[in-house]
Amino acid sequence: MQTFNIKIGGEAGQGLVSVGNILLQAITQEGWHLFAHQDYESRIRGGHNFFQIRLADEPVATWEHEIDVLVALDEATVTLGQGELRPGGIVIYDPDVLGDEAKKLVDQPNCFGLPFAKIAQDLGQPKIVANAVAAGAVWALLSEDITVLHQTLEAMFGSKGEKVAAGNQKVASAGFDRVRELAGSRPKPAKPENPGARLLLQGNQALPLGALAAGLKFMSAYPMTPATGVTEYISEHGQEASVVMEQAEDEISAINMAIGASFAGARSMTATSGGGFALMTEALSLAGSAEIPIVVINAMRPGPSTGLPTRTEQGDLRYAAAMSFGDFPRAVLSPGDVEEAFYLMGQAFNLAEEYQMPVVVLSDQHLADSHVTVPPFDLSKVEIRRGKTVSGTEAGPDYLRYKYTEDGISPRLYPGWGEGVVISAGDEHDEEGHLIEDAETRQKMMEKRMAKQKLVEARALEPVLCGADEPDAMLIGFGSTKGAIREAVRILNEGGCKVQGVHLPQVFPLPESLGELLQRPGRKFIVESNYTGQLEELIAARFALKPTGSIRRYDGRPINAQYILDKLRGGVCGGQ
Amino acid sequence: MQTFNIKIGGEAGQGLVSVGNILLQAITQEGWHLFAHQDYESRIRGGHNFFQIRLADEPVATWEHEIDVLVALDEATVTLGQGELRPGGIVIYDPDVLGDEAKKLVDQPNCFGLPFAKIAQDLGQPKIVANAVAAGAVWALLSEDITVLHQTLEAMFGSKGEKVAAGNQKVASAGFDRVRELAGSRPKPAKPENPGARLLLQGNQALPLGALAAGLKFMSAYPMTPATGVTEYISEHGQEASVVMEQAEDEISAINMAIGASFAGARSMTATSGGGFALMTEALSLAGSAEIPIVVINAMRPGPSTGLPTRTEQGDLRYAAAMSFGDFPRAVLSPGDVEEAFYLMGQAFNLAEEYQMPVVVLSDQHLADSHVTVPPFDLSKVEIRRGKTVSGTEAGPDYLRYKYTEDGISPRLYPGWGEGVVISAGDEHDEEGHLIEDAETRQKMMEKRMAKQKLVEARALEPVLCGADEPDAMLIGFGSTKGAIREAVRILNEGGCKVQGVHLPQVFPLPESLGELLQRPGRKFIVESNYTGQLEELIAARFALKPTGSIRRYDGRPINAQYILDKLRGGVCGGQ
Amino acid sequence: MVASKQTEFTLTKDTAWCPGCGNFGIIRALSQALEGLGLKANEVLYVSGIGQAGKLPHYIKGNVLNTLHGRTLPTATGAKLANGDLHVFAIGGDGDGYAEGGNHFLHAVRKNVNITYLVHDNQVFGLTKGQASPRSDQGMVTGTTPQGVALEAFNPLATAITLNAGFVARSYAGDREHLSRTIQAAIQHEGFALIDILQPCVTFNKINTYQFYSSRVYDLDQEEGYDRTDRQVAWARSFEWGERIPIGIFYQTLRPTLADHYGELLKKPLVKQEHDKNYVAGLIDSYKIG
Amino acid sequence: MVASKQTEFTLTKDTAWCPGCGNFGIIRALSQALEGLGLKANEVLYVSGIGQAGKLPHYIKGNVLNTLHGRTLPTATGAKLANGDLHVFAIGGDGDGYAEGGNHFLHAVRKNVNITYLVHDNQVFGLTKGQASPRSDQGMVTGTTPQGVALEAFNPLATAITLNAGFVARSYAGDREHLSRTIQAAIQHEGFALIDILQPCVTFNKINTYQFYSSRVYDLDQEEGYDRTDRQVAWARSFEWGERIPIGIFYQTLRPTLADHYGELLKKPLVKQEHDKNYVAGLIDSYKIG
Ligand SMILES: Cc1ncc(C[n+]2csc(CCOP(=O)(O)OP(=O)(O)O)c2C)c(N)n1
Ligand SMILES: Cc1ncc(C[n+]2csc(CCOP(=O)(O)OP(=O)(O)O)c2C)c(N)n1
Ligand code: SF4
Ligand code: SF4
Ligand SMILES: [Mg+2]
Ligand SMILES: [Mg+2]
Repeated sequence: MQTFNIKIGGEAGQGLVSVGNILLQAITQEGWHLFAHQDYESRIRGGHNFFQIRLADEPVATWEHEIDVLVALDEATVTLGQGELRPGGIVIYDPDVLGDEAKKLVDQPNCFGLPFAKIAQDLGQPKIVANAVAAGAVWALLSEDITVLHQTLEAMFGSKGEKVAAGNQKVASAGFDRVRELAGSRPKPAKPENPGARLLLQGNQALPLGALAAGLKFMSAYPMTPATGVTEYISEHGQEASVVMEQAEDEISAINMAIGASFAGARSMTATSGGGFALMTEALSLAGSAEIPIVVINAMRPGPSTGLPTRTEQGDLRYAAAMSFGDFPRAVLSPGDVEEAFYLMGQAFNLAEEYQMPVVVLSDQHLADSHVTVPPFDLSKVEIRRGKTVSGTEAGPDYLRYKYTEDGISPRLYPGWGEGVVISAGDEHDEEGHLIEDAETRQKMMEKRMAKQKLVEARALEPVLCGADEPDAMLIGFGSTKGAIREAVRILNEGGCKVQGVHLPQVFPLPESLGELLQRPGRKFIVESNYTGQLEELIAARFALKPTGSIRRYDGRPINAQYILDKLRGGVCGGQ
Repeated sequence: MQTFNIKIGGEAGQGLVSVGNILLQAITQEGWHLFAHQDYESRIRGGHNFFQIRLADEPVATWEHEIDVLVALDEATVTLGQGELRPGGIVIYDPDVLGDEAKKLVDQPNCFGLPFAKIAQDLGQPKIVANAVAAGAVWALLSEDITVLHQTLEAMFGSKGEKVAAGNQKVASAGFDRVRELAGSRPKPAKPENPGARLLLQGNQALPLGALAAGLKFMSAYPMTPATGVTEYISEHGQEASVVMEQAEDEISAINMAIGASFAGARSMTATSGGGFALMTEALSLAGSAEIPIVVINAMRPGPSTGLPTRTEQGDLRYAAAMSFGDFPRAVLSPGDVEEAFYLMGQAFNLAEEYQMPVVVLSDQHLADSHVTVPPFDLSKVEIRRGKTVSGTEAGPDYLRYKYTEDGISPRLYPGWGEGVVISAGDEHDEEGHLIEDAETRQKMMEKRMAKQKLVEARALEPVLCGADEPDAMLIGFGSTKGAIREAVRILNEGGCKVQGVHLPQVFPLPESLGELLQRPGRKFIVESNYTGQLEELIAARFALKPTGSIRRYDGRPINAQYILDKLRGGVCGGQ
Repeated sequence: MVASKQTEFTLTKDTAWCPGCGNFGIIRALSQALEGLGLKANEVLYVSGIGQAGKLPHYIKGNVLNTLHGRTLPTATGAKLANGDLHVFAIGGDGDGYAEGGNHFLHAVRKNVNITYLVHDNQVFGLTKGQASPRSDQGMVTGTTPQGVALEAFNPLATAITLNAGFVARSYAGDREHLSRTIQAAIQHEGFALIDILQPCVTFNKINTYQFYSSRVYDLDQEEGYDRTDRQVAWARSFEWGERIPIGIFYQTLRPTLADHYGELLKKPLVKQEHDKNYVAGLIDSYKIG
Repeated sequence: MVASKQTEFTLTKDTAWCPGCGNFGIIRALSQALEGLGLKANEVLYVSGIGQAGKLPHYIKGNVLNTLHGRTLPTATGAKLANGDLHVFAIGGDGDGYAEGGNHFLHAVRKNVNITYLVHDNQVFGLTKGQASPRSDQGMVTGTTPQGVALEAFNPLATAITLNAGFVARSYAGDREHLSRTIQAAIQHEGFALIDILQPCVTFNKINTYQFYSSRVYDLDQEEGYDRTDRQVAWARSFEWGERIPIGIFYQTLRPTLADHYGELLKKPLVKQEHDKNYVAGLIDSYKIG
């Protein structure tokens, strides 16, 4: 695989997301695969942020430390980014924003100064169009031909009028020409032979899209980074997709509204992050007791408490698995990438409705905000299974909401859809749904509910494997480390090791087959973005097995393949 | 050990708690040890409730199924209670409340009818004094002499005026005489030789008393069964004990008020049950990040959701250990009986303040509501350790709230106590307390905080052992199963088995020594009141060990020794 | 079918309430109101909180969602948005609604969803044995306020009026006709309707008894010249609490409901709408490149 | 010592706010108010929520407790009850205070603890990038309300007055003198004091700008005949929001604070009181038998 990395750094509000987005579109259009991630501070203006794009001749799913092109919209990018530059890497900077110290740093043959804003203004364009100058400058290092970039600008800005699009194109050309002038002709990154159609999108688009594909009808939420993207997505498309998305006064209201809607028969969800999730857990217990389906997206960020609101971590796993007080059926899913995010949302709703229980989907900032090119989603693969429901006629006048059944699943009637009435309760209840006090009914009702959990466990989503079949070592992870593990496995295997990657799209309950995998010979390493090894703990709790080693990160930054390899330091095969 | 069991059953509002309390006092005064538990419905009037007293010639800490005296204030007690009667057991019932069916049931030589209300009224007393008739009736089976009962009534009702006390005594005598007449002279239960002074109290008194002994200064809470007793206790004594107890509008407010007070330097706590605890968890994460000591009593009841509000369970263990989102230091304690409840509260505050973190104390309805006689508490054993604090002078003007230290504990200054200012944050922060974004500080601050957890783990409270030293089998439990396990162990060992009981006063983090115990030869049984085996899971998560067998109960009723023995069915030693 | 209509909302005999509790008056009035309007049990949804009040739906026929303490309003809001054909009630105590659920109260009023909110206002936490609620009178001694309640009692009517609720009423559990009439008016009101119901708790509230109320309440609807569309007058009147205590509809005004805001989308109950796969396919296509 | 006094509350240069943000006006006014009263930084405690507003305490000197989104008021209440010697501020945004924290707002007002509550009212959720807050104008288009905000804006002043708050004011980030003066009055008021501060968010709120306010605000304190002790007048005036927008102290009245209710107990700061082991020994003894 050949890759090429572009990092654009600047202050919030300087438009680096805009530069990034232009490039993402154009790069994809030109035929590459790409993975792009973002790093930003919890503020609206200022600070130091970056947007990093990795393009490749094969599908990619993680990022690299080393950079080929550094685009500096601010001084900090120059100061902080230099060390990441690959030998021969190029810096494109705006000389107008650098102080004397930084100017010294860029006094090198591979560094090219382009006063982005000035170039735009000299061409009679507003300052904001400087973004297109930067995009054009980068483009000169990617392609000999600016056509695709021009097309992209037309597509992106055409709706704002011809003049805007033309202005962007003009300044992009200026940036393009200027870099060709300064940097001369250089070899360009390799392209895939036949990339075919790809979707370019991020986790926070794939998740809500997956929900819409799965027939979402109702959402209620309270904004919280990094889940807000999901909420705003459904807000934007709700009206046309026949979905009610109602902003709540707080997360408690959000989940309870969604539970009310779900009880009434609407596929419902909410989305939040750690603190908001905590506020929702009481209602998860209600959903467990009253057997009301509900899907909650918890997009993780580094805790505890407010922590680092715009960074990434996988520190809520233990808490999501414990979920709430008391014992009740539940599942926790953990999509590893954008594609899986789309399809797992459908699975989440099916699980929630088939077992009439809460399902948590663990996302995180890295998955939420990263853009990637993926094969087009196949809607025909999205099956909508609403579980055991009954029509009003089938239910009859004496419908029992919590009828004892062999599998513990009681047929669901929506209130108002039949002659019978639907009585649901968070208090302990009898088959009808009325409150009880006696030990016998309590025990039977607990057993009825928990029978469902056995089924959920039996059909838990299987681990997704890659690499060697009979490995000497295994790298095991969940959620957004999937791509990093996959790449580390590939590199190790290319280096002659026999390593297998194990990604867990479902972390609770864990699939039985994971236990079997873990019992095979070979070293086991658990890779996760948290301090205490929460996945490790869940695995030990279930299978009473401890891994050989642990690879953890908890500084708020995403794990990539290099991070894993560095931590392994050869210990994975051969060596120690 | 010789025991004798009295069960008083009736509707809510009929005064069975009052009969129970009179008897508890008198029985203790007369010199017995006792254990008494309650079973009541989630309603204020009606239903079927009972109050069961077990008296013994040795200290007792659990209840028995079989009953020696059944006192029926309502019909249901006769219908439901008959099966529990020991051969030769006696029923005292009120004929005026029985229907024809029930009357047939009591048409037996061991059943004695006493129209409690009528007797009281005939003696010119108000109906409510009928309770004393019942108490007198029971007393006739316990003692030849009514003096102590009379003294008790005097002590209990003297403050309401001489006439009230005398009235009670008069009707008690009537009940006493009547039963002696009907039942004749019978052997009385054995008494301890030298019982000495004992305290008679329940968990919901020992816990707040322990908090007061430990120097509690501030409490805020929102009522929730079975934690309300703690809250009302502190409300009642707060003013005189120099404690502010402020009722909050909800649990979120309760814990945040307590955190605010703790930050300001006051030893603070709150108390709640499952649902309220869920609402508090977000703030527990804040306490973890901002390093603010806080103690939360979670008095468990059967969940999920509202469940059975007045019954018992240990189903919040997993959730309490997971506690909240993100990784942060914490401890979870689980007092096994009234005496331990008192002393553990002190430990909880010391842990919270020494490690500047949240500590959860898991109580449950069975512990909260059960009365027991215990040796007098020794205040000199209650040490108040407020941890690393600094005076204003020591702190100086440049005080750093989150100073990096070797053990991770930063000296604590109370705001306003010195020239320096105290800056605390739930957002990730630097040593000073100001917000940060960089990976390095984040990592260092995480490591600083989590260094404390290592210490907490290293000094985790040791398991409390009983029974055989080199056992063939072990019964392991936490919280209110302590007495049941202890008694089961005694019975098994008396029967020739070599069994050890292991009670865990601290369930998170678990003490290292538990792992060593579990690695010894012999069978291991984990006893707990929940469906999924939450303690079992925590043990597996920590030590990667699974027990031989599990004894669980989840019908809302407390485990006792007989329940354990029945489930073991000889499997513990010999046999299979 | 008169016979069946009369028994559509018959009550369960066996309740967990204390004899004499004001809740009996409320449930009877509710049953009467529903039968009077000729509703069917399966068209009605009671969303209940936790408390003595929250037990009501278990003693009358209809769909029931027994939720959490304090969470009736968001849950009822979600259910109503999902199926506008249901007549949705939120039912809870004063603790449920004004303590634990205070925030939802503020915002449910603002959202103006077409539901009827019945607050059994016994001025204590009944189920947990009599602690002070936000509605307790100043000075009332309870288990958590041995020195007496320090705070001024919360005024739900004035608060709802301040938030421009469309239907703000008070009624009394001891006056079945008035309560039943008021419930019917609330059901017929398009939008959020609050009825704060004075409910004697014979066990824990020895101040606000039947006797206390019976001599004090008077019907606003019968006050000459009282204009229930005048917000300021309504606000001021809601503070009258002494020798005379007004009951009736304090304030009524019509505002667009939340469903109106959703326009076409909610013209048909959401739950009865088909899933539009084509729209999703189009969205997916919008990300396609190459 | 004039010099030291003047620099007690100097501000940090480097903030995370957007250039031109109304928060700068607020922090300058706060600093001026505190210096004007001659307070010391270590006597002041800022309890902050999460949001752009909640960052304020990190840019000015004093004790800080940065809490959770929406939880400033209970936390500040606890801190003040524990140490009455501290001057306690609760500081947060309109989302923090009126959305997530709505229930605490109701009950903190009722509790009447002696704290000053500053709400940076920019009528949006700033930190999460501009979604609607309870204070957003009807019709405002945001990321969560693409069809425009459906709900009537929440009126914090009217609500506080309804709850009989002792000090209810509005000020404007663009008028430093007015704001500084109002903050001083709030600090000097014995009891809970609310200042809702109109704060332009130059990034996300294109409606309620400096320009919008500067031409509209007028000072109530300078209105002849305005009687800030008349609750009903204050309530009615608080709804004025159009060509003219009043700022100033709308309502002021003295009520016993919560600390007063605790009487002797809180005469001395709780944190400075000794632990009374004898009392506990006596309690233990009360359970002793035999
Ligand atoms: C989250 C939560 N907190 C507390 C409780 C305990 N609880 C149950 S009912 C109740 C108060 C009941 O008062 P109210 O709502 O006025 O109803 P009432 O019983 O008076 O009708 C409380 C505090 C609970 N079930 N859940
Ligand atoms: C429990 C919880 N929910 C949501 C968030 C995300 N969040 C942070 S700030 C904020 C809103 C900010 O609006 P406001 O309080 O008005 O402050 P502003 O930024 O406008 O000053 C939200 C929703 C959070 N941190 N915690
Ligand atoms: S406690 Fe009060 S509210 Fe509850 S049932 Fe009894 S009388 Fe009614
Ligand atoms: S987003 Fe708005 S409120 Fe936040 S700092 Fe910028 S201008 Fe101020
Ligand atoms: Mg009540
Ligand atoms: Mg705001």
